[in-house]
Amino acid sequence: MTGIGALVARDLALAVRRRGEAGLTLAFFVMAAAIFPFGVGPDPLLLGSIAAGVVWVTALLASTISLDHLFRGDLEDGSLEILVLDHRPLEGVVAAKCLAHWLATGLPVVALAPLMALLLNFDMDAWWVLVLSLAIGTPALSLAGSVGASLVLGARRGGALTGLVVLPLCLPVMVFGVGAVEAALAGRPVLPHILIEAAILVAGAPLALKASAAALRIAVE
Amino acid sequence: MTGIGALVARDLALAVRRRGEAGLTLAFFVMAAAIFPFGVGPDPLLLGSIAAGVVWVTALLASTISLDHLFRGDLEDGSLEILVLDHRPLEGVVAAKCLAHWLATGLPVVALAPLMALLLNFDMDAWWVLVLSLAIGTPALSLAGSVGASLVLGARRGGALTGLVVLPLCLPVMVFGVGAVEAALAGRPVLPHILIEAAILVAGAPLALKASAAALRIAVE
Amino acid sequence: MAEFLDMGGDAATVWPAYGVTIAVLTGLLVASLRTYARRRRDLERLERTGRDNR
Amino acid sequence: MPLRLHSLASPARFDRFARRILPWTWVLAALLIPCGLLWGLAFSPADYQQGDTVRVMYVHVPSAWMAMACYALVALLSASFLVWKHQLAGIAALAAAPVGACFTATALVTGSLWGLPTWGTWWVWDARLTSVLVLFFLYLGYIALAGSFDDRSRGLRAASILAVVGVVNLPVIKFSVDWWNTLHQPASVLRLDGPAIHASMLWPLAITAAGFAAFFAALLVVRIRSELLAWRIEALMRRRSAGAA
Amino acid sequence: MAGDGERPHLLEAANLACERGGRLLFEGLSFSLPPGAAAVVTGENGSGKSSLLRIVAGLLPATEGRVAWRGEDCRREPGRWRREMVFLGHLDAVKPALSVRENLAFWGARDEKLLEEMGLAALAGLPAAMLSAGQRRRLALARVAARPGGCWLLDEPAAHLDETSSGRLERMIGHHLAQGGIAVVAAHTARGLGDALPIRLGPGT
Amino acid sequence: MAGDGERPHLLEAANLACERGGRLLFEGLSFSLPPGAAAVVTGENGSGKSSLLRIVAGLLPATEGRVAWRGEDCRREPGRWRREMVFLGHLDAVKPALSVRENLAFWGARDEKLLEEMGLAALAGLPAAMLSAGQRRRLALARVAARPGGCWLLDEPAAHLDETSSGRLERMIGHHLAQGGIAVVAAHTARGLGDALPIRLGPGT
Ligand code: HEM
Ligand SMILES: Nc1ncnc2c1ncn2[C@@H]1O[C@H](COP(=O)(O)OP(=O)(O)OP(=O)(O)O)[C@@H](O)[C@H]1O
Ligand SMILES: Nc1ncnc2c1ncn2[C@@H]1O[C@H](COP(=O)(O)OP(=O)(O)OP(=O)(O)O)[C@@H](O)[C@H]1O
Ligand SMILES: [Mg+2]
Ligand SMILES: [Mg+2]
Repeated sequence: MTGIGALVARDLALAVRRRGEAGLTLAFFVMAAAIFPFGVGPDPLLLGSIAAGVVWVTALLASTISLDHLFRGDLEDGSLEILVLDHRPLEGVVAAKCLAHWLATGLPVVALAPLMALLLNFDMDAWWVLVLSLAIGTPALSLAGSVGASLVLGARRGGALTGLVVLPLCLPVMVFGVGAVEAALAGRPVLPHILIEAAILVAGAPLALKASAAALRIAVE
Repeated sequence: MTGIGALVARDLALAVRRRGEAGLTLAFFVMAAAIFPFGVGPDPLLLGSIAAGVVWVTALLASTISLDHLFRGDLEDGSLEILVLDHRPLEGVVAAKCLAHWLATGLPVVALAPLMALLLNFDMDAWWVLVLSLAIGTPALSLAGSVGASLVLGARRGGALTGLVVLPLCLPVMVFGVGAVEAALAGRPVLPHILIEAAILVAGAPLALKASAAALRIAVE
Repeated sequence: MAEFLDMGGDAATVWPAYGVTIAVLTGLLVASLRTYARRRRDLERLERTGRDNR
Repeated sequence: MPLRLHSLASPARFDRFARRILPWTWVLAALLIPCGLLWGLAFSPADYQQGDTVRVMYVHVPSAWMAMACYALVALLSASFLVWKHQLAGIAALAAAPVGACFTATALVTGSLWGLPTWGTWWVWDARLTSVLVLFFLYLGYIALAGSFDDRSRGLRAASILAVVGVVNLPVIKFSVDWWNTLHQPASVLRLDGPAIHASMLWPLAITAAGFAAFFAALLVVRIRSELLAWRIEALMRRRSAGAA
Repeated sequence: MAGDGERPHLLEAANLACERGGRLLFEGLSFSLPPGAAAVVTGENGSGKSSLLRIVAGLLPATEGRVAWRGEDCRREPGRWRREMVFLGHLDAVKPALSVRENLAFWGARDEKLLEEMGLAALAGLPAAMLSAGQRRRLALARVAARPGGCWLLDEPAAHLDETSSGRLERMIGHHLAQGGIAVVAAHTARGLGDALPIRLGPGT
Repeated sequence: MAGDGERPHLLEAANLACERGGRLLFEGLSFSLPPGAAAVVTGENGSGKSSLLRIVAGLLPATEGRVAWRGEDCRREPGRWRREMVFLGHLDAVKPALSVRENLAFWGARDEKLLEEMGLAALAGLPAAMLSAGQRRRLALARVAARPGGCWLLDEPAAHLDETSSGRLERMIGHHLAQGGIAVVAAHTARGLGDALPIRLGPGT
């Protein structure tokens, strides 16, 4: 397992080069946040009550946007073949990619969440729950996304197909993430939701990595 | 200008050829919209009040998710060089690409908007405003997207700027689009918003085409 | 009989529900059987014409 | 593993098995479905609250069960295809998915129809309803993915992975009524402590459900055969056109 | 630059210079080609063969000098200039999702004879994603073959080709030249283009 | 399959068959290589050279037959098997956003000597997007050169290379073989690999 660290470091170095992705995610996030208050109107109560949902949904959609990048560059420049043939497990490569994807799409969302919450007039006592639920949930979104991205890699085309494949996989995480925030707002215990969310992440991660790796092997055939 | 028709036809053929793509895109929209209730809860009133935002954000998502494809494939397989060298103006090529992009991502949203509005309990008296605002706004999103997509190609090191370029281009369109719907719901006159939206599209289109074409020329150098 | 058809005033709910279900399932059945028959014909034709060149 | 032509050319054991059970399943389906539906339509009691609309239950609930059971089966078959490389399992999953999608569609439509008189609207974004919708999309995604590869066997493998991973949604559907305050009915038949509805309703329900299951089995066999033919035809055509070179 | 006797020169490059990445690849490069003539550009890796072709094609602005086609500066009259100019770079410009036949149609080449000439007839219905490297290169060449008579700019056209297909390439260029077209070909050997004007570029990296 | 006299064979391929797109590319193909030996795979376009290399690498499942490295089936022991296996396909696996030096580091090759051997020292700091076709191929070769001694699978390694660099490639392979490595090289000519085991594949398309 000694090589995995090097693997992660390498993918991160590459990701840092691609700050554009983070820019796009942020832009999408900001735009979505700017658009919602319109429909709901200035009513702070109403706005606050949907804030968590809006932030979560936006995080989910933002992470889907850059999924098509995740492996396609590697496939097209031939790197994927080499990565598949690496003596270190392919799952490690996938994990590194997911981490890079999370850093570009998940982390900015987590970091921006308090600000969004403030803008959307969210009950500020519960903001840490929102941040916590996002911090646990967004890595899971990246993992689910990597499954979808790798599955459509060998297909004739991505785009809508990626979205169609990925969104159902993301649903459970989001459900419990939002659940935690809602529990906090209603004064109910938050822990059960957070624990389930964490459990999904922990149990789902190996599955997602395995599935992605298998899909990548199919893609390079 | 006789060749431009052929150009458009060709790009459309490439886009349409992928059978089932349209159906897939429609399914993707409903799926994306179905995510929202999980986030903000099932309250029909609440959903109705954010319906316009949901539809618009979904439109934005659909348009951005396939933006990276718009020219990157052409750049990497070498087609872009050939397109730049075509005797017909490059702006025509860009227009054809944008049209194809819009047909694949914008048109389905416009077509589906009434159904989504119905499902999301939107005030049905205003549905035509929603459709109209989308019909004018989504082409603008495609055009703005093409500027962003072509700019990243030229930027050597990934370009942190795409998102920041696309953001100011898209935001006004979305703001006036949603604004029109809001005005309709509040019984205020719709026309000013729609007119401004249309003005952005009409004034922006040639600008966007020129900018994209210039960026593409730089990208193939 | 009319009473039965009326379904206690809920005819508009009950009959379409049964109708849709039966329609979808028979549709699927017919489609599956027809594809099956078509493919059998195709394969037979393919095997009759031309030998296998390998 | 690329699909070997000869391994498909004579899935003899499947054929023998199919020949044996097919007549039975057709007969069962032809008997049970009309019987259950007629019972439900004409001879079961109307509900004291819902009146005659309750009769929708006899199509809605079996459809919903089949929708979920079918997905579970698709996932199971896909898993065994991936793990043991059992080609037939993968093809069976591919054959079963459209049937499951149809059951999901009928569950959605009948549920919507039922919703109008009982909830006053034919659609709410309640967790149960939405998660069934998501199940429908999962089926669509599986079918679309399998069909969008140039090479059938690669498409099948990719789609199988999706089917297995997509299982995470089944618990969400099943327990959505418990996790959220939904409009939708909580489980009253499939409960740990036994069914909680009256026998006069349980019987037609059970008979229709059994009939649906038999119908599904029969249809599945036909569709698997058909799918096998499609693979052989394609392989033959490929070889023909390549041989012509 | 004047013509070669009575035949007017179609392509004239005068005093070209190219600087890339801070390195001067070539300067003072002039050549001109009458109808039916070919030039073969050789040189080490990084000597600027591709850069020269891209300058002639108008993809890359020259650091200095000008290129004229039928006596007109290429920068001034892009429309007329480009109609007769066919460029084939290192990349094949092949769409993997389209079949071989559809790929040709995509570039406006619908003639079935092209497929035969390039030995692609048996592969016509195959998605281009399934082609081998040499088959894909042949598909790219078929696109070029569809537009004979103008100015062909071919960058290592024989890359990945086997003997048979190299022969096809030679015939294809010969046919083009016979129709009065001109060709500028970048290659590592001048083989098969014996009587072409040799352009040797400076040291590479 | 037994060894060649006393030297045990490192790579053994037995009875390989490959069917792609409905066409049987080859069948009953067996060969084995002792340490220090090379094989050169030739054949027309579409004859299956790349497919064979991908099968040996473990990227593509063979339709039939098996490949063993140091006596172990490659499918069973992927970890050990792969550590010594180096694959270079038609694509260069070069990241355009990284510099030449960073590209090598990306694949775990940090030795500055590699840059020199492949004539890349002057280009080390350049973004790989700025490389010419041959320079990019050299970068890909430098990645391979960083791991001598195992099994090299090279698909047209000399594509786009000039004379000087072809010489570098030959030296590099010679050095590798001298260290007891083995190499399977797909190429259109057996040039520079005179005493390698020739594997000639059937007709192409
Ligand atoms: C589109 C709308 C609907 C959908 C998607 C839907 C979906 C489902 C599903 C998936 C089940 C199986 C649950 C399980 O086995 O645990 C189910 C069962 C059931 N549904 Fe619906 N349903 C809908 C509307 C309705 C309506 C309007 C009613 C009536 C008020 C209703 C009454 C029932 C009943 C009584 C059951 C049986 C529960 C049990 O005994 O386990 N459903 N539905
Ligand atoms: N986009 C670019 N930006 C800056 N410099 C470049 C760019 N592309 C190429 N160069 C540099 O220009 C020089 C010439 O490149 P060019 O591609 O013309 O070489 P070439 O003669 O075609 O070589 P090869 O035989 O390898 O194809 C190289 O040294 C390369 O580093
Ligand atoms: N992904 C694929 N799916 C189906 N068939 C393929 C695929 N890739 C290649 N083929 C087919 O397999 C045959 C052999 O391809 P391969 O790439 O092995 O040839 P090659 O000998 O390397 O040719 P070249 O000299 O052109 O590189 C070709 O006829 C090709 O059409
Ligand atoms: Mg070059
Ligand atoms: Mg090859």
